[in-house]
Amino acid sequence: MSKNKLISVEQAVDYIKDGMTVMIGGFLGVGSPNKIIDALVKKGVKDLTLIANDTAFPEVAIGKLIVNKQIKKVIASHIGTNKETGRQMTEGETEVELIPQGTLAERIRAAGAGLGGILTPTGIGTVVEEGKRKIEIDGKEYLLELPLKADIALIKGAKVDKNGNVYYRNSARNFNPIMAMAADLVIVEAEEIVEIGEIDPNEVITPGIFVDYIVRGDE
Amino acid sequence: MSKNKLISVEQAVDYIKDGMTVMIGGFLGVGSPNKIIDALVKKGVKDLTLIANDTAFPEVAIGKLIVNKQIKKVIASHIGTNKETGRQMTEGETEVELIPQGTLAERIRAAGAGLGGILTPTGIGTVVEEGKRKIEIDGKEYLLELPLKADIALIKGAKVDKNGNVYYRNSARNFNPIMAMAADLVIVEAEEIVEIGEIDPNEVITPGIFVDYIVRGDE
Amino acid sequence: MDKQRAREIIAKRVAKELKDGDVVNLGIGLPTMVANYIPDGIDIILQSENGFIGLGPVSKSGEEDKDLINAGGQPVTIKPGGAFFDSATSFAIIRGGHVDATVLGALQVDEKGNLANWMIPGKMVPGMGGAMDLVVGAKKVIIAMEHTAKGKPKILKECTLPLTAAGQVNLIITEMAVIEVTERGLVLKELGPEATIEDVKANTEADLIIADDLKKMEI
Amino acid sequence: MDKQRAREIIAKRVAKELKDGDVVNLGIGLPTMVANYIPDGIDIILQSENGFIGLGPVSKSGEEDKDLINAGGQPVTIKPGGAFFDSATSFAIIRGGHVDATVLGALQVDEKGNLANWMIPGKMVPGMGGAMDLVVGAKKVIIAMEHTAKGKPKILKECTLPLTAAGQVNLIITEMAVIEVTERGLVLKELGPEATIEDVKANTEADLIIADDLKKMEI
Repeated sequence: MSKNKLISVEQAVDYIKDGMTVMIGGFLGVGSPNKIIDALVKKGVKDLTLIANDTAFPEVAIGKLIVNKQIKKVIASHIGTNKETGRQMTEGETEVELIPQGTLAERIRAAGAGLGGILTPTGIGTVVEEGKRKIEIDGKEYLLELPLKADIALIKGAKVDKNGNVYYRNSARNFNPIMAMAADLVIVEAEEIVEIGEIDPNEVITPGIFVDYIVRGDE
Repeated sequence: MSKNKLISVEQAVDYIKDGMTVMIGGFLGVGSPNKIIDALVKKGVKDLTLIANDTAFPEVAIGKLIVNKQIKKVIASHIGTNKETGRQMTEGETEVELIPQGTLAERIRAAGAGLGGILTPTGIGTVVEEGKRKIEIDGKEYLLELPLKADIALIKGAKVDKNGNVYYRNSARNFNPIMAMAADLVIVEAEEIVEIGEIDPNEVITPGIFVDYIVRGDE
Repeated sequence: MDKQRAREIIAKRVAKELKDGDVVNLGIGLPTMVANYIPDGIDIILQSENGFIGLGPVSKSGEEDKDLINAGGQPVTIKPGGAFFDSATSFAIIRGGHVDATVLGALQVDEKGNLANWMIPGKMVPGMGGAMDLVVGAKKVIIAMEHTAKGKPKILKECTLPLTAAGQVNLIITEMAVIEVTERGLVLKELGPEATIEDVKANTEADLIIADDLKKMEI
Repeated sequence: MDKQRAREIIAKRVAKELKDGDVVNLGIGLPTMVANYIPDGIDIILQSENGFIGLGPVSKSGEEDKDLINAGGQPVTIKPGGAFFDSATSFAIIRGGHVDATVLGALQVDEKGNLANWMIPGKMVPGMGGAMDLVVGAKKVIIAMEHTAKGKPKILKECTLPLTAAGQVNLIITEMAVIEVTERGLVLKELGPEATIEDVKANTEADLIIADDLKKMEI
């Protein structure tokens, strides 16, 4: 517990290279690491594969990366709130892979949890089946869905201690805790940074062992 | 949120019938619902299938159900601390199915999460493989492990509000939260019962929607 | 019938399907209106798939919480006794059968209980979000929609748009009818306040079985 | 060599394998002793599979917390900056590759890195507990054991007891030797303070490759 995890937003963005696969927490912008995203936009890192629940709105959070054409491929459950994502998809500029939200969450969790995959009933009888193995158990069909990993996860916490333990607030939690387990490098943007011991070990949501670096957020 | 979930320990035990499958939280007795277990021992409900991490010690928690010969089958990861379980297994009195602890946890979670199964690398190349489907993904073998459900889950919380929201303390959490999701009926023994609103919604570990009944514990 | 009046009839009628203590997920749009018509004495618990139960009304202007939105992105409140969780847990709740009912809109629904509500190829591809998991996982799937779209039937012999899920719909509620999906086919159970059997048949492509106890909708 | 002295040598040598910031899971018994010999300036984070990170020393008499034990059932403490979680998360951490090293005892270990440490058919069947997951999931698997049992080799050409896992062991540390498991076979890297190559060979059934840079163990 000796490493100093605190870095600047510029240092954080230096870890993100062209072509990497990046998970970003948030749901329609709530719970996204906006300061890091803004720095990414400023730096113009490109050809990223983005894994996120949605692409927010054109002027909000993850949406800005879309508008700025930094994303080569989007893996998400929903893009309907950001018309630019749809336009880029339709015109063949950006590849979009749509995944049911529960399957997206479970695939990310599977990667973090060392599972080879999970069987879900979701998507059976729909286009989501395409290209996937179906496995029958007790007469019921399931889709075999594979783990989804990233090079980097960018997450956002309300309160983060210097050990990297994260406490989320309200619905800003969403995909952040599972993404924190499924990437090679994890950077958390902290609304508030506190001393070790200030978050009760019973109330830690993401244990500090998952967090490599902490960036001080704006709020 | 209108139902009164508070019942007596006698009422709780009335839900548990001979031959049922019962999950009980706890790890070597820590985090087990002792008051309910004691009432079960007193009532002598029998032929139960028990799903638990371990069988504790002969005089402690779940161990008492073993000593009192109320269990037909044990599904656990470890029975070494309770010699009576081993004796009953060896002499053919009680069936014992041993499951790796992580697989046990994941199978219980899968049942609660509506998954048809999960793929784990744990147990490959061991006796745990026997009778299970192996699935290869990217050249690596995994065992397909199926969900594990129960008729009743008996869990223990440190603080429970009248809605059934549960807050666990320290390592007493263990299997309780996942068992609360994997049974048809869930009864929580509460060390402390508090009013609705006294547990911060961010600090609830088991949401009240999973809890059918609350029993006041002894501490 | 005026659109607003039609939507009100639908929302009111759906509200009567919900039982005290039910955990319910309401889709965006018309389904969200259902919360306004829950009868006195009935308490339902709303689940919000972005990560909480105990969803309360939309926030008053000036009282918005930046960390608290519903799945449609509106600033909302949480009721006392609610709980927050991450997206994996949220969909464990949904897929695991812990949601008693979900109310969703539809583009098309058919005789087999197939539902299409997430895309129109070449036109609208917003993504399925949580809909596929909700329809597969909820114990009861209620479709709440206007009976026709631009005068054309939406209740078909067979959906032509890409499915959200196969064979999962239980009940269809429109301003003209309450229709149950059964193994025998679609059963017309109730007529809307201004509808006759002939009206419903004329506006429905699918075959309808008229219930022996066909009633007028009570709203 | 006296048993106590042997165990101390092993624990001290294992301690030197651990790097600053490593997340480590120590098995019951001898492996637990390793925590007493971590070199100054090295901070390791101990994971306890019953549900926390930041495992601290055993509790002082009279200061035991009924809700806080290690996986062996001893009352223990948690260090500031630690965090509690449930059993599914605990094994997600283990199986997901988030534990840098695990130190475990063995009944037998062989040339292929196979490990047997959980049962002796007909004699000892305590259950595998978390061992199978730990051995499969930890990035580095270190076996810490006395070189022989009652004078008989434990490092074999091929394990005869039921395996805990196949091909997962990386390093074997005994009072006589440090042996690395490689694709070429077992490589003798270091000799214990009182051992010669001949001693080690005489007490090892498996073939040993002598490292070019064979060293004396520094403890």
